Amino acid sequence: MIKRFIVLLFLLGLGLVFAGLLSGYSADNELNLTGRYYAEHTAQDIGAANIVTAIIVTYRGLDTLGEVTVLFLTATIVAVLLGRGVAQKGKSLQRDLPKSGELLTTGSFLLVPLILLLGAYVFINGHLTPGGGFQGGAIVASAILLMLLTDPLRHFSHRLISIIESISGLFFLGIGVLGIFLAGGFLDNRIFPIGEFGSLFSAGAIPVIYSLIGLKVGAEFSSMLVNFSETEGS
Amino acid sequence: MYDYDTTNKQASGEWLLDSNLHAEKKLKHSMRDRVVLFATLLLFWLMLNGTLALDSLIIGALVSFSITLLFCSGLSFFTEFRATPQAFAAGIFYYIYFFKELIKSNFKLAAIVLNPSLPIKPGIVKVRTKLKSKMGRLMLANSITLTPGTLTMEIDGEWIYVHCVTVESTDIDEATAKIVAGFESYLEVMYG
Amino acid sequence: MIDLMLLVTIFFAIAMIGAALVAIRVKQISIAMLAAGLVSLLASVMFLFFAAPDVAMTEAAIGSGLTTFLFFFVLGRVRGDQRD
Amino acid sequence: MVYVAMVTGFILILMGLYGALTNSNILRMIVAFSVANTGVNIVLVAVGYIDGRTAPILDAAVPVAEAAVRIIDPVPQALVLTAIVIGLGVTTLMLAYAYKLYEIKGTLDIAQFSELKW
Amino acid sequence: MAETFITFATILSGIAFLLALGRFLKGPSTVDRVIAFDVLTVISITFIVLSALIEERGIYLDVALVYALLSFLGVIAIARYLEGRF
Amino acid sequence: MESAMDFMGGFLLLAGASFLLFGGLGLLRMPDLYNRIQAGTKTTTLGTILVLAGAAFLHPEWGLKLLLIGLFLLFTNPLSSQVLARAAHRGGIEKTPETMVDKLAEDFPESIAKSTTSISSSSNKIGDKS
Repeated sequence: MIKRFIVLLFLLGLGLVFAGLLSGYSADNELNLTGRYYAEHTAQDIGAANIVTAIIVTYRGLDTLGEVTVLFLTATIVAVLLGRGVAQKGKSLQRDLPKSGELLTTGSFLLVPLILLLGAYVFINGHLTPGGGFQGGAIVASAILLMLLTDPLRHFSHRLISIIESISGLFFLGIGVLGIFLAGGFLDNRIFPIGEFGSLFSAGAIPVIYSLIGLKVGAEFSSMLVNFSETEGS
Repeated sequence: MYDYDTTNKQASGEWLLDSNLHAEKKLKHSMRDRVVLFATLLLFWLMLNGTLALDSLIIGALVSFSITLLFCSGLSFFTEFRATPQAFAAGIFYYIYFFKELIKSNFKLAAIVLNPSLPIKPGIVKVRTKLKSKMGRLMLANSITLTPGTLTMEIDGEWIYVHCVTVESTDIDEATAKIVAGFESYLEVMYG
Repeated sequence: MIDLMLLVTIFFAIAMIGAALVAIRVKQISIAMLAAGLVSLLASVMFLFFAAPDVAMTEAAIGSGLTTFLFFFVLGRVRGDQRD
Repeated sequence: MVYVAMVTGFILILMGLYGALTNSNILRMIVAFSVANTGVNIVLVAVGYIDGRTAPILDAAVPVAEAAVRIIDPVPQALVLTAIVIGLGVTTLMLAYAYKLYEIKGTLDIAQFSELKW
Repeated sequence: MAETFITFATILSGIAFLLALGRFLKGPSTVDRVIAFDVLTVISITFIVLSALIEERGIYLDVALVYALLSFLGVIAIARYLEGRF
Repeated sequence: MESAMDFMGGFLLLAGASFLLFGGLGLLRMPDLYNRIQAGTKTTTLGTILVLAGAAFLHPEWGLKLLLIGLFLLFTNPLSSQVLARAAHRGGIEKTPETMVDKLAEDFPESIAKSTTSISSSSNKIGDKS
């Protein structure tokens, strides 16, 4: 009981802080300096129609690199935690599971290519429409999830997943380093020409970088899902 | 008899290891499937982009090709479609019939819901289907789910188990004529 | 038109608080997980009302499938002696 | 509209923290944590919103010349996008640890883990 | 004229949303809540399309596309849990 | 011409929204789970497709994307309902006493008995946990 009282007291204090924040807050009527700079200069400097994409990939490109690294570390830790050990590696999974019905099997074979296509559309068009590498990666991982839900014993090649992940990560870094030599700095997108505003091949290297991020994030999420699914029930 | 187990075998990729006589035939068939899958994916890509520009066409072909390569056992809407004029005509009539039934089912359901006494008589009945192709069976099941007062619960071989809001007859043949026959006549021409 | 958006936003806010209440207080743990998924779903639509389609798409792609699967997977594995 | 979202977000944070602090089941704590996570994201998105403006994506509806007076602040959106993806990573990691703890200890009740208590 | 129609459609969908939410809060079993969740997802697609109409931005439809293709994954995951297949 | 398109689109929007309303009502009124699934899946599918058609009338340039949304919906929504109904039947959710016949349980009695899930619990209170 005393614990619950302390928790309530703490939350009351936090609620008072929030109330103070709210009463002192007045909504802006126009953009602040940073936002105004991005709004006015993105179209000429970067050439991307989606300003959020421009911020994530170019203006704050280093943060994105860090984020992808954090995800990579998470995937690795999950693999280490839930890994099946060296001795059992060759053995296939033996679990007694009810069959999934014919409807789900056929439906998932129909829908998985479409989900993959939607994921590719989302990350290739990241500079024109909402979406981008992170969303596209999550959608690609969802396709893997649908396959796992249909057939839990399906075997995915860990090697292929890690190869896709490392290659896209290396190319991401390589394009970043190329920016130092060919353009203004690390991860500068102007190593390719900024094409016509609003077309598919525009905004310099942004579509390439975002596609690589999409593949990498998709591979990382897929590796987490596959590792979870392959653990043996106790 | 329809071999129910093939679907699950195929799902786990075991049939690739089978060295029976059907292997060659399957491979040939699957080549056509892949081309059809590639074409469908390209069509969907163009619909997503809403443009016929050359750059989006090239990228779309690249993406569709790699998906076809990675996930070769995928199905598409036209995988087992018989490319004959009758089949296309049947497809158009099928969709007209389907939307008619969908609207009818909604009005029926609305009448039931708005009726204060809630006149329902639910039950699960068993009906028979003649369709063999996977896509045809999936579309039949979906159509049954979306039409008046019926919900597919399970397909097992040639039997379909259907939950009805108002059961009209429990006899297999009579229920088949009432629930399945309308769609099956079109789908049989389209997919076989 | 602005009033309409305000109305819908207030409505979604109430629905979200209700779903969060279910997530915190309900007895069965599976229902709590489902309610957390519902909070994420409603938040995604609300992000769209606040003119953030990128964020809405992220939340939709991640919250609908992946998070639900992970929660229910772990719950299904530990179900043996989990009674609340 | 902004105030509605902010109040909702703060209430969600408080409820999530309450759930995370008072429950003794680890899975319930993770659920409550994800609710609080959503609340934080809503507050952050609401900070960037300006009444009567539209999404920061330039196309036929929002020409480049008018961008500065038509769009909302894009910076909080970029932040929240990152936060959601990292949130999934954190949730996955917590669930993996919870599962491993259950395998070793056979329980998820946090009162049973007494090794580090004083 | 179109604005009036959109307003009324939004209000009607809001009432439908409220009814489905009522089923979600009421229960009684887990599966009832799951079906309410499914219906709420589909009604959310309607809300997304309506908000695209109100703001007159076609790009919002991409979110609806993601919803239409991915929202059933959660339901299938829960169905697998209910069958005891994990 | 313009106003005719507007009127048609608005009418379709309203029709779709009212079907959604019927769906919600059915979800609340139906006596057992399977009937609720029926009420939920049919009305929401048609309602959403009508709303999409109405939007296509109001903004013809969005047509292709709206068509894709409708097509995806037409395949995913029944699929999830079927899978859920099957899982509920295997989990042993009881049917309303008015149910006349259950051929599925007669033909596959073992699949229901094998399930270990206890999902038919009826605690619906949002109460404090013990």
